[in-house]
Amino acid sequence: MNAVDAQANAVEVRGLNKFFKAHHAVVDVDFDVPAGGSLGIVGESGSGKTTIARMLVGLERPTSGTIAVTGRDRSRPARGARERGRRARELQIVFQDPYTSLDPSQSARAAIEEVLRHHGRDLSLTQELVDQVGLTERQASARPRDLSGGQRQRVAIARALAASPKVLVLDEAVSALDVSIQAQVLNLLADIRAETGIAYLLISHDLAVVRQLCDTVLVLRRGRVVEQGQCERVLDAPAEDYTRALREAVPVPGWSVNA
Amino acid sequence: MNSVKSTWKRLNKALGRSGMLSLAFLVVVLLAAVLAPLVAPADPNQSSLLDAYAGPSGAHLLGADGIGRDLLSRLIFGARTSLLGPALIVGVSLLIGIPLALLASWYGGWVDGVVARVFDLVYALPGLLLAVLTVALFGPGLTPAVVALSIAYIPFLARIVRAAARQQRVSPYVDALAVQGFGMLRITVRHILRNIAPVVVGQAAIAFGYALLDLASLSYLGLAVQAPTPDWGVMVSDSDAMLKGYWLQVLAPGVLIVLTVLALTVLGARISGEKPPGYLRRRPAKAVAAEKNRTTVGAAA
Amino acid sequence: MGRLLLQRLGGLLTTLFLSSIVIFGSLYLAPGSPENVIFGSRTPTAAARAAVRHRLHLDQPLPVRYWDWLTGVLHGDLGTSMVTGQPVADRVGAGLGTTLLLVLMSMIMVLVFGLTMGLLAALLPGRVDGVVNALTSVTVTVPSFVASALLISVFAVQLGWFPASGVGQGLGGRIQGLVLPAVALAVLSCGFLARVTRNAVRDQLEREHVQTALVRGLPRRTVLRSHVLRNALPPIITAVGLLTAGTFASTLVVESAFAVPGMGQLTIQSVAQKDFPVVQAVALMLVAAFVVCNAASDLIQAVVDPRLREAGSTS
Amino acid sequence: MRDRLFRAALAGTSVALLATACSSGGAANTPDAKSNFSTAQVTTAPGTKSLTNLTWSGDYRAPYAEDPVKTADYPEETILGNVCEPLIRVAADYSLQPGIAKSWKQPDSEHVVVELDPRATFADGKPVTTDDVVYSVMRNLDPNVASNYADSYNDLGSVKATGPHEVTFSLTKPDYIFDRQLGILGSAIVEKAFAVKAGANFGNANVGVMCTGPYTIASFDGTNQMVLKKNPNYWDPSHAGKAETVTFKFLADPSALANALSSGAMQGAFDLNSSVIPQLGKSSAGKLYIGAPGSTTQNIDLIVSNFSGGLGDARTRQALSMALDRNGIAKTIAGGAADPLYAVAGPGFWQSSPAATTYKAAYDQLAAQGVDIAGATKLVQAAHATGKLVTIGYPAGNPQSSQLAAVIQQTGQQIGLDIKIVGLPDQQYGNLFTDPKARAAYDGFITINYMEFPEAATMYASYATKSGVQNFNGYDNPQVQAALDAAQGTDDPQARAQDVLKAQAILDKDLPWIPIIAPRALLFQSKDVTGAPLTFSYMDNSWITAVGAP
Amino acid sequence: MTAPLLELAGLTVDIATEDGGSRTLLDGVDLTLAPGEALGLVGESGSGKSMTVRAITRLLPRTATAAGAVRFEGEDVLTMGAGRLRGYRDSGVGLVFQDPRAHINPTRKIGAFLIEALVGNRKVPKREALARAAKVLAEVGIDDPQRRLRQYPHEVSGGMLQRVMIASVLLAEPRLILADEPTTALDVTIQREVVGILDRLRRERGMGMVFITHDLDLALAVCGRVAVMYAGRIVELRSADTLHERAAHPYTLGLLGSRPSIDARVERLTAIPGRPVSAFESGPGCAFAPRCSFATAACETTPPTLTEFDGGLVRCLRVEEIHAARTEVKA
Repeated sequence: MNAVDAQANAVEVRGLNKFFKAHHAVVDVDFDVPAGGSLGIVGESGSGKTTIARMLVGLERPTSGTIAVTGRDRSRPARGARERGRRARELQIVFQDPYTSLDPSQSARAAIEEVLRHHGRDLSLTQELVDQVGLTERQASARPRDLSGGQRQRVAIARALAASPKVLVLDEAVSALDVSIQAQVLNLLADIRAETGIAYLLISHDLAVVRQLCDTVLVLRRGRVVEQGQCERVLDAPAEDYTRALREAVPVPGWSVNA
Repeated sequence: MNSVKSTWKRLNKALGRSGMLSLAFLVVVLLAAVLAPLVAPADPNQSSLLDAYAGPSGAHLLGADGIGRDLLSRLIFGARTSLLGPALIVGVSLLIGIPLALLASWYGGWVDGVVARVFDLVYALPGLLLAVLTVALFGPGLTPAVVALSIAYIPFLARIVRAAARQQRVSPYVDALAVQGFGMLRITVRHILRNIAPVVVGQAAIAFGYALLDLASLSYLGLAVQAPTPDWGVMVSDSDAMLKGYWLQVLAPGVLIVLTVLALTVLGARISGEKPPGYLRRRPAKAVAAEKNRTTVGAAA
Repeated sequence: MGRLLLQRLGGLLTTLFLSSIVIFGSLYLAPGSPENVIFGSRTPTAAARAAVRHRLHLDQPLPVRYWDWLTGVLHGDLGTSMVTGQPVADRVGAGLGTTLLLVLMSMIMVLVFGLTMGLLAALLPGRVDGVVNALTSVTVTVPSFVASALLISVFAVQLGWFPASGVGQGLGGRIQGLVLPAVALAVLSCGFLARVTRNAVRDQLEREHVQTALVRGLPRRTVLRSHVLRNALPPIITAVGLLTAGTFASTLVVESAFAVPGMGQLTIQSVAQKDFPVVQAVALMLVAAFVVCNAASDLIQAVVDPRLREAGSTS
Repeated sequence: MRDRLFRAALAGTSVALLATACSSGGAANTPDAKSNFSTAQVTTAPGTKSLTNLTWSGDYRAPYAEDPVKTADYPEETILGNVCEPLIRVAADYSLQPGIAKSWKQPDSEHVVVELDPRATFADGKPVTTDDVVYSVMRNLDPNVASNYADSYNDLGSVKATGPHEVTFSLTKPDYIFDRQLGILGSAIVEKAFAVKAGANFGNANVGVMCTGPYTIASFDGTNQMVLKKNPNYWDPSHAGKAETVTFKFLADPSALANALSSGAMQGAFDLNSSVIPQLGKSSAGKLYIGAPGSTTQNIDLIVSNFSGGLGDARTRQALSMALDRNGIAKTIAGGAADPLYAVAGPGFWQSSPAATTYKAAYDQLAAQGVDIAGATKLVQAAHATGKLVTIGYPAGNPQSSQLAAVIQQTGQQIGLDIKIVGLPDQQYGNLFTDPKARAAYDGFITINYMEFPEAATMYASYATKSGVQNFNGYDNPQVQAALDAAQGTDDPQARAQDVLKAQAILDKDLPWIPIIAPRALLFQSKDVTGAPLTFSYMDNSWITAVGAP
Repeated sequence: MTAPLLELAGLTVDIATEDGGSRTLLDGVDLTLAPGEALGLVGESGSGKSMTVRAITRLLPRTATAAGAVRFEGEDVLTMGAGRLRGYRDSGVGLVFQDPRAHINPTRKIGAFLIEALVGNRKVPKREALARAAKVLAEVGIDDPQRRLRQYPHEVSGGMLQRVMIASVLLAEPRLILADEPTTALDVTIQREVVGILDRLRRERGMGMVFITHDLDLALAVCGRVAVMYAGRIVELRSADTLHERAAHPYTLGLLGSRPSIDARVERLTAIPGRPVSAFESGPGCAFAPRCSFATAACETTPPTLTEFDGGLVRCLRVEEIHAARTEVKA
């Protein structure tokens, strides 16, 4: 395992709010992701989970509240290329749609190399990353349009890892994949975390996926935190009605449609 | 050798038969224009009154015009002015339009609003009218006509570039690059521009064709290229020949204009890979695009 | 809907206002002076020139003249032609009817032939589509002046069916005289509209909601009418709006080619004569025609497609 | 299919000049000699029957104004003479005939006395008074009017009523050609009371004019057509119009005009473009008439705009002139409706003169010189001008001018001159005539010139004397000046011819203008009308009165 | 046993490609559906489940050709005349699509969409049709149906629109409902409501249903029998209550192992290697062989057939051996 200070939080979010015109998308959200930990944010559409992810990576600006990653504040937009680069090396993101999250004109290898070069890292790491996410030689040199959804998502993960971030935000990163592929990627993500000690912040609507990948979970509804805690506790013994409703809506063996 | 072959194959596949034919035709026209002094059988301005309206013969392959100038040579040299003007127009409007469109699409918000408003305003002035007014200002000539049409074509191309860039801009890969710490300039130039290049090149080819038409119309009206400079538009305006029944004098340049524009539009549509002609996409069906649900990946083959 | 209407109207007025400043300003900043036309080739005495400049108000500062012009326009007075001394409205009015008739005739042809060809191509894939496609590929590249030359040589000079130039007396004579110019204007637009129609209808035919309608057992005719054609309208309307506006601009060329005494010819003539009040009025009317066509097409689209009704839905 | 859309509005430079006169006393009230044109050459068969309407070409654009003196170009000069008669009438053969001026005489070289016809009335029935005549003449000198004919009266000392029907013009210089100025639109008589009341709006389309002519303006839309109406109370029944109304239409495009004529939509036209000759020659709707050589004063020349450039050496100019294939140009570019021109004041300026034989003898000698490329090349070499750049401007909108420019360029090449031709838009081209700075960029420019009346002395004086309005290059030769001064002060046509020819001989060597061709009058009349003149006399004159049904 | 409501026999669909060739999308699909029965069709991308639905309604792409038979109440849909086809589509079958926003004409009001078929095909007076529509809207759990009838599709939420879509199908009172991933685009809580409504009304009205989904657990909850498809073929068909225990095909087993569970975290998901393929991509033998950990050389070359096994139908050459091995491990 990696020598990460278990005490330090990889991500600390306090009093986060986001308004879009009159719409209050994120309301007073607080959470931590411990270094090397894994937090799942669950919610239905419109719950504000993706907005939180975008604020974390700096694609949206919080209306109020603070975001700190590895102890450094990033609630204000980065000034200058240096700061942008540093933030990039702290936290990366993998998006949902593998078909649009890669530059269609760039091969996996080129995309990874571009990032490595940008962060001044050794280009020989490319092969390492390609191997780490389980891409073949041929796949690594192919354009995205010649890859399947799962392969593309592996490329996206490799590209994010190329910055060697401490935290990886997974924004519905497996929900668009076929079931059999989803399992592969989930296993891959678990392996990576085990190898590198990277912290995950998984945004998902799928409780089962969260349970599989995360230690802690945060349930979000209409921008507010409903419930937060260890996965086992929250999912097995929900304290809130909403969490219970969510959980019961998931079809499982013996599940009845007319609740 | 192999790579030449494969490039050829790829080109063939991308452009299709009509596209390849168009390309071939345009290459011939372009070569004729560039090499005009070498390929033209005679000096396009050399007149000999004895040959006035001479029919096609060994001396004049397509015959001669009203003051005995070789028609073929005038057509060949005419390709120069006829192509140069549109090239300038497209070049200038791309040079100004692309940065504006990229800025607007990158920043969105009020920047986009202002740029779009300005485009709308210029777009409200018909290019031909703008050109006629410019001519009223500076007098006829290629330069004022080119300047006016360049201005008129900026929104024409910039709107398309903006829409295409906007589509890229909202693509997660751009967000991913931004999260990687890449700056706006690098992302727009190295990624967005590269990805919309086919659209830009294709639409530029189509715009080239339409600029050629507009410029030829102006030359026809006597407002752009001036006689006796050989130019296709000017040659079509030779009412003298028409009245006297020498149709070839008028029809040959007319047909060349039509064929060149046809080739350009076909090629442009092929390159940009779109079905409806892009110049019509005044407002991309935004509502429809936005409504289109994100389909689950791989829902059906 | 009401808000959209207001918004479009506001945009229209803004565009006209800004255009008027641009046109007015640029015309008067131009080198050369309008009074030269009146003096012809002779060099007038300084006194004579000054007198004429005073009479034409050319000795006043530009903003003053613009203000005078603007207040005049707001009172319905478009000014006085510098060359003939007539009210501009009279000069413009004389040609306006002819040009409107010409554009109307041309657009009727465009609608009839363009829509028919486009629909045929869309609904009959294969050979018909191929033929129409080939035809429209060519016609969209035929500029109106080349079309004019061809039409005159065939239908006026060779066959003598229509006058090659000018228009006759009365509505009948005017229509007969305008047939060829209208065709010359319509050639390019027909192809254009046919292609847009074809693609729009094709696009709708492939839409899922059309499958829904089909899978509900609705007759093909009904599906075509109330789903395919109806939903294909917006791009077609945009095209018609653009083409109408473009046709107004093309009258500059075609009216010259056929010596049609309309606005286009008046524009070219007035530009040559530097008769600025007339140029200003005609140019603004062309701009207005452009803007009105575009605004109208937006509004009609909003009627067809409820999603466009919220103001500001387009940018 | 268009061309003269932008026809150089200024290409036809109308010239009306003062001339001096000597003191050979009492002149005749009728032309002193008959014209040398045969009747068949000057006019078509006179119309005999009346017409309800006549539709005629008003030339390439609508008149700028109805005021007879405001603008002088083909449209105004073709139409307005029928509405506003000049003091003296001009016949088809250019002879001066009594009109409002019943008679006129020149008691000495500096006075012209005009006797008004007491019958003369304006269209509103009011009689023409000496006051109206004085006012009308003096308008030309009023800067507020900005008359285009102001130059005609540059040397007018005064004009006064010297009797109930008598007006006396006092000149500041001797001039026996002054009576010609009374036959052009500058001396068109307008009603003073009406003009004063109308003020600056006099002649505007919506205010109109008040004149004495056989026709009045019924309507004018400023752009497309002007309708004239017969004046029912015209004061001179012998000169009354035959057509009840006359509709003038303005078509810029020669082919449009040709089509209108051959389809019968229009019944007649002057000033046709030579390109329509083949079409109209075949037309069954009417007949195309080509005037005799010298039937107009129009002359197409290359004006040398400065003597310091490529055309600075007279030998270069002579060489270019020698090398020009005038016959070929006349045949090809002008479609045979023009004649080679060997002196700027060619037959059109003296054909009708009693001294025509004298002029012709000298002219034939010039014509006999022929084309001599070898000689010209040598001259160019002698002038050390081989390879020199010569820039020539021409009106771009006019295809004939561009063709001519191309031929001149080609000719220059043959004799070793590097000629660059520049097509100029109207405005710029027009500036060449008014702005010395604009001219400075060119060594020469092509012009289509005309004068309202045929007088060689006046034509030469216009460009070869120091005060000539068309002296664009500063040409100054005392001998020419003296000869032309003498000609203007000479009453006897023969003696005047001698003086003119003296000047012409020098000008043929100095060549400040290089003559090229002289277009003939072109007229088309439909089968149902006849009577229009075949000379340039339609300009400024009430020519419609002769037109009627055959 | 009553005559089947729907019967697919050897249904094969090929689609012509641009280069003149053709690609197989469905390869010999056999299925029967009894009246009032609900059948689940489960598979990943390329499995051909959506194409099956399209074939049942004869809503195939222009360049596609179908072989075999699709019999609805004994009549072959693929050879019906135009009139019969319209009648079948009007009252025989109803189709609920995944994406209601794309499948409902956005330019017309919801009311117009709902009554269109009633007024157009059955000449029901407009007023009455609207009344019926309002009633059905209420049945699918929509408040204030009168107001909804006057709204445009873009003015309501996705869940609401899917209910409208279901209402439109119910209005036609068909004997068969085809539901093509009807809840995939919806949130889980909404999914539950919508599936509940669909299931309840189907039962009440005794309609047959083919329910297509990629979510095996959802299919099991809604349907009596479930067919698992892979590469254009049915690989296993089994009753829903026994599938979890008795699943025999390696692919079905893989699917079951791939899904993480909400109840417990497993150390490692038993992922199937490789990616799902389409029928035209598969080799001459078993299409799943390249991804199958049990595959032998024979699997690569010999196409397995759908055969009876342990109370279901399974398309696997080694089904017996695998079953034996698994029972051994379990024991």
